[in-house]
Amino acid sequence: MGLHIDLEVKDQVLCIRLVGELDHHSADKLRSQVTDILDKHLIKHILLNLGELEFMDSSGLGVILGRYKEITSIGGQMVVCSISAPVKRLFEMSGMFKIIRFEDNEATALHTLGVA
Amino acid sequence: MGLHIDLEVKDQVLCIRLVGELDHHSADKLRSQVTDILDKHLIKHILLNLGELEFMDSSGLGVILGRYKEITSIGGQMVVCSISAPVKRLFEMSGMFKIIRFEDNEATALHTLGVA
Amino acid sequence: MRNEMALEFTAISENESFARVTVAAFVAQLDPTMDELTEIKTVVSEAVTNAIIHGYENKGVGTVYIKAWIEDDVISLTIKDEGVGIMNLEEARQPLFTTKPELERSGMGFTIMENFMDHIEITSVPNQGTTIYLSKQLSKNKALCN
Amino acid sequence: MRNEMALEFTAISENESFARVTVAAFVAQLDPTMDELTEIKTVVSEAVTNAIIHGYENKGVGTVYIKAWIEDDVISLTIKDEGVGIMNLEEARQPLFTTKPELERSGMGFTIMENFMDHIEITSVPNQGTTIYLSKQLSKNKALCN
Ligand SMILES: Nc1ncnc2c1ncn2[C@@H]1O[C@H](COP(=O)(O)OP(=O)(O)O)[C@@H](O)[C@H]1O
Ligand SMILES: Nc1ncnc2c1ncn2[C@@H]1O[C@H](COP(=O)(O)OP(=O)(O)O)[C@@H](O)[C@H]1O
Repeated sequence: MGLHIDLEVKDQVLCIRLVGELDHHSADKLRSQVTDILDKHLIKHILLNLGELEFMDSSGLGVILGRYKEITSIGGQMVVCSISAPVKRLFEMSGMFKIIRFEDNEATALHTLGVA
Repeated sequence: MGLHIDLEVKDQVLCIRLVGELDHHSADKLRSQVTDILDKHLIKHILLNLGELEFMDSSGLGVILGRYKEITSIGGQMVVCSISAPVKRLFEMSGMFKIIRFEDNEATALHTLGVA
Repeated sequence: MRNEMALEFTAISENESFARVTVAAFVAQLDPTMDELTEIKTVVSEAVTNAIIHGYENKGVGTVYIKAWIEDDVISLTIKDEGVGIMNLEEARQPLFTTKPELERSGMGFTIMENFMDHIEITSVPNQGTTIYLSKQLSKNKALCN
Repeated sequence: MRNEMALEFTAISENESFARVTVAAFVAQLDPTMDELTEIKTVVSEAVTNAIIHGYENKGVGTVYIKAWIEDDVISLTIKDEGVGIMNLEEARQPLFTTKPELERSGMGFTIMENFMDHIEITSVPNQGTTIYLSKQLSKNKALCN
């Protein structure tokens, strides 16, 4: 199965759409691909769409938190959207709802980041 | 996953439609359900539709051959239809094409058995 | 009916998903709900990942051992490594505690295991390894259409 | 990269599909074609079923042992039981030969294993058990879109 990572830049917002399974094995790939784009492009915010994510564990929490820190350290925001019930439970358990903003869908999320 | 067995009697033809996986574990269930119907109903022929069968091994060949013998021993025929490429290879390997009649789909198969 | 299995594999991250799928396929015969299956896959993922990155320090050598057995509607699991062991168990179990922040670990592994399973027991001996025992009673009132 | 796993489980028919799924999940990392995956699942099913019904005579006791390892694009497997063993190996390997026609066995198990894999070696000692060694080179020219 593995993880498929779809990356798109829209008006300085990096949209990350994850399909498949985010675990320790696939987290490395996600981190390096995102960090690479942040280095090369002018990115202000990150939108993370988890609508097609079928599995996630605490390694997923770690890599998401890592990207959250990366983008906030340069003054940006991270918004997560379309999360499934099981993934939601992990976010709740770890208190990530307190620091990361969640939106129902990508359109709303993009809107809050100033993309038309 | 397991095996789902759909049984329907049409004009003295027993239509068996298999969904899922036919192995040694599920073959028992197939044998007992079919034998049960042959005992209780007036059945002349058997139509076996394998269109939704996702896995089969040699235990499947055995139980199919067993039903073939059962129906031919009472003067009937067995027709098999809608087989996938992997299942076809098993039939070829075991020479079952020489004794059992195959048809592309259920309509044609029923037609050859005299059902309108 | 009692049924049991034992699985062992090389401690490399490629096997994390393999371990989840295997335990899930074994548990499938108890006809678990989707939620129960997700919980079991998640805790297997947590314990196996810990064995690989903490126990064997991500060196790509060593073996991870899983045992699983079912009896009535209870699934029991042990996940074992012969790695470095855990120095301070109480500290390790704290939510958000991790000794490897540089690897972007969240420190939530044990908290998730505790939350998703009914019982957890951790046995660890420094330089000898760690064994996690987990068990969970599955719900009995399944969908009638099964 | 070399990767290996070992699996053992109670010799009951419920575990036939579990064994197939587990080996398939292990082989998945070699990115096999659908046909290759079907072939491997089928041979595992044949050998495991034989261990359960012939080796352990369907008594529901005993353990089936599987080992699998991959190196380059070759998958190797052993499936072992500690059951009754095979009296006459040459006869057993004949297509359509079976000692259990009353169980509606087709006698095609070994023929399928030989056809679907590159190598097969059968070692059997009466009253001590049977080990089937199988190996297969997977194709390298995969779909480019992977
Ligand atoms: N199998 C293990 N071997 C050695 N140390 C371990 C093992 N499992 C967990 N630990 C220790 O316990 C800590 C907490 O584990 P956990 O809650 O899973 O969080 P994380 O894996 O994110 O660090 C780890 O950081 C590590 O120090
Ligand atoms: N693991 C085993 N232990 C003992 N006997 C076996 C084993 N596997 C195969 N055999 C013997 O070899 C014969 C042929 O096996 P196979 O070709 O798989 O056909 P089938 O399982 O349909 O009988 C079996 O009927 C049995 O007598």
